[in-house]
Amino acid sequence: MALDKNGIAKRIAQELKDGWYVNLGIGIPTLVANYIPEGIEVEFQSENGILGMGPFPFDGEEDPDLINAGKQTITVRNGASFFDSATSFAMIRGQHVQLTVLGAMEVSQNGDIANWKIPGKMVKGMGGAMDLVASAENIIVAMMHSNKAGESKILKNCTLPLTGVGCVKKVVTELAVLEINEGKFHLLERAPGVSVEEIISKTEGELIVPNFVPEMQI
Amino acid sequence: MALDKNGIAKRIAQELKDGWYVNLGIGIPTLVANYIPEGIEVEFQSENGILGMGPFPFDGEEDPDLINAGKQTITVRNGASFFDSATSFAMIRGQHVQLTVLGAMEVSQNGDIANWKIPGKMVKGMGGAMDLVASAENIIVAMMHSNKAGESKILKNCTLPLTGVGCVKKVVTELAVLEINEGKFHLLERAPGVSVEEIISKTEGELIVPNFVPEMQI
Amino acid sequence: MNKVVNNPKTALEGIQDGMTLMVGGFGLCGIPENSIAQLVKMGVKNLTCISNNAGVDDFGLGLLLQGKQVRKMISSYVGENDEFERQMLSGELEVDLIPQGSLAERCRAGGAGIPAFFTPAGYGTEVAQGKEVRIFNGKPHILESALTADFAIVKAWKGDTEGNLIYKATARNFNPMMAMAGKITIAEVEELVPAGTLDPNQIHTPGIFVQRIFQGEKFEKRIEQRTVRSK
Amino acid sequence: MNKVVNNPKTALEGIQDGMTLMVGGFGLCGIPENSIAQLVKMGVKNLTCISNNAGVDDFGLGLLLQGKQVRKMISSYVGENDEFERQMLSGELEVDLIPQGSLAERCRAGGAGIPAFFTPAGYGTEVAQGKEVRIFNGKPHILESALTADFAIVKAWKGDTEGNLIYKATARNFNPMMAMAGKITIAEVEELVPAGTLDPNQIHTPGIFVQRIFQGEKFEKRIEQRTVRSK
Repeated sequence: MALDKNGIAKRIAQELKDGWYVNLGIGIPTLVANYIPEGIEVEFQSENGILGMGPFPFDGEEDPDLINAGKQTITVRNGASFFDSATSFAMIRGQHVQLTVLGAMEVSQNGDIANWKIPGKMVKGMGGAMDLVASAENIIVAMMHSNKAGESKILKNCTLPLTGVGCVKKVVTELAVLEINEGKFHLLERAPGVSVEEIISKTEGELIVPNFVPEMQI
Repeated sequence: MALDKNGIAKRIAQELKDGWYVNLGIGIPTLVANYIPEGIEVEFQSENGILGMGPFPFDGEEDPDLINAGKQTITVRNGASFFDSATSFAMIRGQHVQLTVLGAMEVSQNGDIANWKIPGKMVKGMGGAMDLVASAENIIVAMMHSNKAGESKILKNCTLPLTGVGCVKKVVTELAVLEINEGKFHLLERAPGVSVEEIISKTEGELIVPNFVPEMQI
Repeated sequence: MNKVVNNPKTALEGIQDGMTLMVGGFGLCGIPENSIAQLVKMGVKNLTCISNNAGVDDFGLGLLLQGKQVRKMISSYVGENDEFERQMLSGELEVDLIPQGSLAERCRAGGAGIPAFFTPAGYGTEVAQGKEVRIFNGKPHILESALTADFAIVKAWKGDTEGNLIYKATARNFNPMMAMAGKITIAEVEELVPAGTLDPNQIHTPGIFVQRIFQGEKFEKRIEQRTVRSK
Repeated sequence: MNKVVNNPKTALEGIQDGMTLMVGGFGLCGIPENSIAQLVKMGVKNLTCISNNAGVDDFGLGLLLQGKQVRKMISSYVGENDEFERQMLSGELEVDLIPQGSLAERCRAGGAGIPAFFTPAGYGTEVAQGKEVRIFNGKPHILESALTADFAIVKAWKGDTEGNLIYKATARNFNPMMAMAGKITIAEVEELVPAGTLDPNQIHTPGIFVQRIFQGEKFEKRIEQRTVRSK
């Protein structure tokens, strides 16, 4: 059965490694923080200027001066720090953040990503996404395999204006875990009960399928 | 009579304007702080990372963590701040410091300055001098008119390796106040009792001398 | 070196039609509320505003948009604002979208006397159009230029009479770099204290970057995305 | 995310002959004394040291020079050191002199992922030799590149177990930028406290830039130019 958003987040959380600093985008990526594996310590960075984000505050304890890049009220953990946005992107551009998780509208087989603009629609801006994708050594995209019209978002070439080129290494969708390597998607895992055929049929980009494709363990 | 070092500093101090942030180099420039005119408030920046330097500490009150760019122990005034050296040079390069006073081995009539290197001698380095001279809108050089061999240091062209080009606006020596303008030195004032003839004879660079050259008022 | 002015009116003197303003804040967090209210009162028009966001319809820079005071926005993200959308689609409002990190760094560069720098952000996208591309360490970068402004308006938590500023939590965001990049920088603070009160070790923005400072009368501090968990 | 190591020996593990080290401090102020002592003990050779100064004959980086452990110094000012002079004049020691502001900014750039930037400092001097020159706003600038290091060794006043650092007074100097630019950054602190003890608002170097931290056993804090006035 295809995963729900929490399932995608849970699967991505398995990629976390002890001691990593992690930047989570808005949407599904935010949910990753709920599924940190036991025994692992990671610290969350938000690009407006905080390291060491904690959970959302209890009702009545919100501080308008303390928000994340999604403008949500948050709290801090012990060991947190605040800094200006230039320093924040120094961390990102300087590759001090070990993992970036973000959503996408389209991903192509050479790792291009489009997630900020749809021609003809109101453009809200790229925010920090272009900085993040251009710099992160390790990017995981959390997204749905197809759009609402049923068209694949896992493509040979992106059709939408790009956010970054050749930067995505891994994609986790409701159906599969894909790795991008040498200009092709590689099917690493399938969601529990999802067939390889379904994944192939919903993937427009070139997909390498090994003989055995394990089910995700989540 | 030619000025002594304190006299040069005193004359330069007359150039200070209320509200200015000022960077003073090592040597004669440091003495300028002793002669701030009445009713004027200026704040001293030191490029290692402090704004709002106060006087030297009383004996026994030195703090090894609190020094100026000359590595001397100092104190702070109310309203002081500490910052890293990148921010310090952001202030300098970004022209937030209104006046820089520094020493020189040679100055040329187009405003070039040489003050860091003598070929054949041990080179100690330029420190912050190249950043200061390249960026300051307002540079006053405090120097002796001639070197120990009696040769003019106020030249047509510098002979020593340069610290910066076309940046010096004003020079105060033991003999005169000179302005640099359109590739020439202009004699503005002479030290009390010093003759225009002496200044002319000791100036190798092209010197414009007006009919009347007032004495410095110090 | 006293930089205190008594009120927003005096603080914003000299801001004129057609000028470029930097305005601190991220979303509605850490924005100079009192100064924005004064800009509305002054009715200055044709402004170019450099600000990471454009407020919401009825708060923050959205108030200037309502009054059609802004000709051009230079931002990284401008969602959550219907009037903005209307003016942009109708062509009344020009919008220059810049990656957030490049925006922050370009402001810092403007304040630090660095006219241009290379960054990988935006390479291969429309942001790179017309910009020089150069490979460093095998990776393409684009050349981005410094941003400065006629006035920068920032908001801090505490400030002293000499213009030294301390921000609170994530309300720091773009304020420090914009304070550096304004030809004239105006700071509004929640608490104005005498020089010597703040620890010199803890100053976020040294007073050299601030020309005018005042204590804001009132701060609404509206929350854009109130998010809580249950006890 | 505990980054505490027990002693300088463990902290400096992995530093090898021929590596590039950044070492914080200005003169003898804010230098990592305990780590330098450990480098002497380790006897690593052929080092390239990026540090604003080179210490004095018998303290600071001068100790490494005494042991002929340094092959190349990258600094802005290297006076006050006879052994340095001797090695430099004899050609044993290579020296790369860089304007102080460019050195600070090049370290920051290295840490911030900015491979190169333009600065006016050094234009028209030998520092500009071989460097690209470009005019901005009518003024010539030279292109300077980022600096990074295999290890950066910095010294702070207080630090917590997650590597967050606070410096004291002008002992801050080059330490924050070097902390950013080290592939591995080692911090020695006067006082090591549990995470949560330091105010998140007052951290000078966020822990993300620090990989290892330890409390120094003893700090001599020698003064180079003791200057006093009489009461």
